[in-house]
Amino acid sequence: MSEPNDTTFDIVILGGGSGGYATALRAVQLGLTVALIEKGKLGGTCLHNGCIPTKALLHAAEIADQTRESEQFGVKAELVGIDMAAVNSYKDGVIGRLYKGLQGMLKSNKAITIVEGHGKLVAPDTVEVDGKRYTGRNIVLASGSYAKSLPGLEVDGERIITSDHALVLDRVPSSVIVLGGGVIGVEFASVWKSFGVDVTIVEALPRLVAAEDEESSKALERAFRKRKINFKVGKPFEKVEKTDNGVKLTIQGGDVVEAELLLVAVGRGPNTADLGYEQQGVKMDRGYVLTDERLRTSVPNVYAVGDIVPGLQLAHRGFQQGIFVAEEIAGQNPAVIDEAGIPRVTYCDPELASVGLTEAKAKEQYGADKIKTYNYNLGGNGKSQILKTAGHVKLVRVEDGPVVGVHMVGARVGELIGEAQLIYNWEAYPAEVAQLVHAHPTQNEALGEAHLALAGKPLHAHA
Amino acid sequence: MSEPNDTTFDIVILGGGSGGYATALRAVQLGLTVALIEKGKLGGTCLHNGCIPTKALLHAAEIADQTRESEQFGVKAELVGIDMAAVNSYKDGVIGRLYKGLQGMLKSNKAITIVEGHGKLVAPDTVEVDGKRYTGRNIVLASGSYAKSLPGLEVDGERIITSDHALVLDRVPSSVIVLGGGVIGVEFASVWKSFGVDVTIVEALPRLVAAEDEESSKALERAFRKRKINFKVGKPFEKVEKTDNGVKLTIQGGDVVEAELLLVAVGRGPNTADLGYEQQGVKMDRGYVLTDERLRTSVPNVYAVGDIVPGLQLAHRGFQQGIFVAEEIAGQNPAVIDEAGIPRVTYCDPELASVGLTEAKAKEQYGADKIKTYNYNLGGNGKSQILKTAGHVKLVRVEDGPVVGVHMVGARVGELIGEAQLIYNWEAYPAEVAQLVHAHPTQNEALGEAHLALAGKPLHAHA
Amino acid sequence: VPAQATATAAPVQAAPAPVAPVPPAPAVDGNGRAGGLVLAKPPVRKLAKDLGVDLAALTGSGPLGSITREDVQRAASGTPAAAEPLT
Ligand SMILES: Cc1cc2nc3c(=O)[nH]c(=O)nc-3n(C[C@H](O)[C@H](O)[C@H](O)COP(=O)(O)OP(=O)(O)OC[C@H]3O[C@@H](n4cnc5c(N)ncnc54)[C@H](O)[C@@H]3O)c2cc1C
Ligand SMILES: Cc1cc2nc3c(=O)[nH]c(=O)nc-3n(C[C@H](O)[C@H](O)[C@H](O)COP(=O)(O)OP(=O)(O)OC[C@H]3O[C@@H](n4cnc5c(N)ncnc54)[C@H](O)[C@@H]3O)c2cc1C
Repeated sequence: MSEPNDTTFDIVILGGGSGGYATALRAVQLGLTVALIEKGKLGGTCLHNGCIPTKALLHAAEIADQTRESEQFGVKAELVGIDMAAVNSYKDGVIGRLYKGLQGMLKSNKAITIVEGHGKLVAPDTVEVDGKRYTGRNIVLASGSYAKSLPGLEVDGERIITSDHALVLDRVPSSVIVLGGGVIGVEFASVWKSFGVDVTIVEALPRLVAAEDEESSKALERAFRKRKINFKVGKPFEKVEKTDNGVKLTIQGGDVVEAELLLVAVGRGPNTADLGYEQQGVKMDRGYVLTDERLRTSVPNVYAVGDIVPGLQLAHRGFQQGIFVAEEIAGQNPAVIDEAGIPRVTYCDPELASVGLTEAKAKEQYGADKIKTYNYNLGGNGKSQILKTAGHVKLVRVEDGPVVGVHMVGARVGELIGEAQLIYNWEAYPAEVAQLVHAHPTQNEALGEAHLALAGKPLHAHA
Repeated sequence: MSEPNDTTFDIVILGGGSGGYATALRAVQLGLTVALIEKGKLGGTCLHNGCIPTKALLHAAEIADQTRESEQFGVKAELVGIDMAAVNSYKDGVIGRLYKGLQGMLKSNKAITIVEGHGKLVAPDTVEVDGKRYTGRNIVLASGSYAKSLPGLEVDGERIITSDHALVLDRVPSSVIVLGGGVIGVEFASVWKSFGVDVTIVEALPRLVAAEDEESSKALERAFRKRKINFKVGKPFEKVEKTDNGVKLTIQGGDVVEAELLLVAVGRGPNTADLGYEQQGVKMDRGYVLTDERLRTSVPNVYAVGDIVPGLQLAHRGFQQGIFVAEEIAGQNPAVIDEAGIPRVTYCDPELASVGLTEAKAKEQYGADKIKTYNYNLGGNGKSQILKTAGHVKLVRVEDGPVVGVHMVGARVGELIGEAQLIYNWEAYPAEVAQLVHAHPTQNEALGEAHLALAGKPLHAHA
Repeated sequence: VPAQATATAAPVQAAPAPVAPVPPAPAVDGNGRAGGLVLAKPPVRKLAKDLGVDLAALTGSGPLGSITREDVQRAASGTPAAAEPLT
């Protein structure tokens, strides 16, 4: 703390999660002073209850699957079982190391004042924590989100749980109902199935991961069917009752599913209640903070970033918005963020990854006759064959124009999204990517092949 | 075969490997007729004795390692052993499926005449196969390469073997000496170590994978040391003797290594002897066919592609050159291929991936004071921590200029090379990549973080 | 023992083949880009977009008449892009 007695800062940030700490780090690089207020742990949801722990579980799940199926590859092995205590200590080890790194980075920086405690916006330029006031020439709201439930569904943390509880479960349940077939729902379904659990997903929308391109949903559903992950889509749940051994869920129409546990994964709501936002004049909608494309709220010099801003709820969106706001405040006039250009990865098995527009959205935006698509099946991709994974790389382009959507399904395809992100955001034409023949035999080659095909020069594919 | 009695073609291609068949496929797309001459199997080295079988072995090796180390992730499992017959049938299954696909694509095409047999260039525009002459308005030489040995080193296929033999080995040897620490050498060393073999690499150059950036070599050597893969670098071998149980190799200076098998992995030579190339006036150097940057040999209308052309010996270079030559012949005037822009992946564990210039080459080319580098350690990358892998992403840029080299080490980093390939070939500036915050938590995020840092705005890193 | 990653046994002979003449304004350039697309690498096009520069109005000073970053930046400082519209 460089200015221990001075409680006026260039920026006061409420919330030390992905959005908040990214704002802080970028701001001090630009010479600004920052107060970063956090009531829990720096790193927020993503590090402690979100991205990192789920991905550790998913990797343990991958190991379990590979061991179970190792004979297909000539490796004789026996899967004895899942030791949840050991899984959790592996997971906590990863979190611990990253947490230490993050704390080091934030705390060693003299221009960042870290304030521990619950903050509240008490004036348009002031946040109060435990009776102490922190005034900022600018305020950044970054209070994040929480796991929602639905009316009539009371989370008890025992049999009816959210991701928060699922991430610290000390046992492998025998069966689980996952309510919600979105990103978080399919990721947990995938983990549990790999751990040997009997899983049923219940989703009111007509398909799993309904925000994705329709062909991605279809491919995921095909893969889940093969993995014997049950799912019931298209009808909302009607009621949930507790039974002697677990829960019983009734779907509208009468279908009934029973299981030991029910995971409620119906989305995340903005964490904005009783924080003084409305009182200070910040315009809100259903709990979300409204901003313009430069992330300004309706109150001058008050910005918002991360999950409280309507849109994708992703950690790296929080990072990108945090960096943007810091640069904006520092007068750097950064380019507006294209929300569609933010990459989306779902880390279940198989993985889903996408950036840009779905085919449906692209047709809506450009007209159906202006859109061309190409779906490259991973069956033609050597490395995917080696991994024994199925899936596809689908491209959406504007006729005689750039690629406006990339949609991928298959083991490990999440790692291909970096390239796709450049292609979409730099508005590359298929021919420009096609010219650069990709490394053989990789999975990223499939992205190359899809561009070759769309450019009219398929290599390991039919046109 | 559209013209069964006509033996004059737009292009006659000698060799049906990566370079040859890519030429054929692109040529017919452009309306040309093609004769594709192959004495062995379509697909050549890469599909049958190279890329694909080695990567299948490497994946089986990964499964073995993950099973062996599964307890670290909370998965209790026992590695019983490697069933080489099953490994080979997995590997052959992958080859078989891809071979079938390739044959289908080539044979179903009416404009491609496939000629089975040994071809020889008997006139500047004619290849003869079994007494029959095939005349082309253009000729493309694509006869590929073979595993070399060294003077005094006689490959017997039993105890002293090349990759050809290693790929069909029916057992897991107890110990192996790998002579040559280049790509093929380190890949086999990695496979065998994962299978429980005692491995020693002997390399005359001062470091493993000496063509890579020096920091990549260092990181690989560190990882290999941890894996207990022995290596002796810096001195050439002096002699090899057979012993009762295997081989004994003496290194200059007197060091002696003994093992059951010796793998000779000292490079691949061009397969050009007695094929009539010189006789028809094609300029050669030490067996390689010389070409200009448009892949024209010294004889008009005779082109060469793939491993017989000096430079990187990689399948996708063959593809890219094949496509180039077909487009050139069709009058499309394609852009010259930048050899440094071809991605390079070594699939051992950890993987190596690079594109563009090494730091040393960049300094040579631009002047040491004009080059900036940044090395992002995977210790800061969440997904790499989850995978428990170590390594780095190193960027080489010209000051105030574009990224001219990307060098990566770590498990699975080969899949990040597609993005790096775009960055290098499109001459992107660090700030332009940095603007696009990468998906969290992925490994490709490490590439993003490295660009953020080099652009002066590190996120999960120090500047 | 030579490293075998690359076989650089022979230097690529630069029998300096005349680079085939490039038409000044090709309908399809050497990279297969259709006529509608301005000749500039993708990141340069993105830069132009961010800075509000209309590439079609620029004459390129790069190889084959391609538009460079400098061309874009020059245009941007000459005619300052209008402030981003606020929603
Ligand atoms: C199970 C799960 C898995 C996920 N997986 C991924 C993934 O793989 N990839 C991805 O990109 N995203 C993932 N997400 C989403 C990601 O975690 C969020 O998008 C991200 O954390 C949002 O960042 P944020 O800064 O807006 O909010 P948060 O990370 O929620 O941070 C808000 C912080 O503010 C603090 N805070 C709140 N109110 C106050 C107050 N009044 N005073 C002081 N401090 C306060 C909180 O304690 C918290 O630390 C996942 C989420 C979950 C739940
Ligand atoms: C163990 C190993 C691993 C490798 N791993 C990789 C990798 O992971 N990635 C990568 O990119 N590259 C890899 N390579 C290199 C890659 O295999 C070659 O670069 C590629 O195959 C070269 O293609 P080509 O068309 O030049 O030659 P080849 O693939 O060798 O094809 C030449 C063809 O010509 C035929 N032929 C030769 N002479 C005649 C004749 N007189 N008449 C008729 N037919 C003839 C041959 O039968 C052969 O099918 C690897 C190589 C090896 C040996």
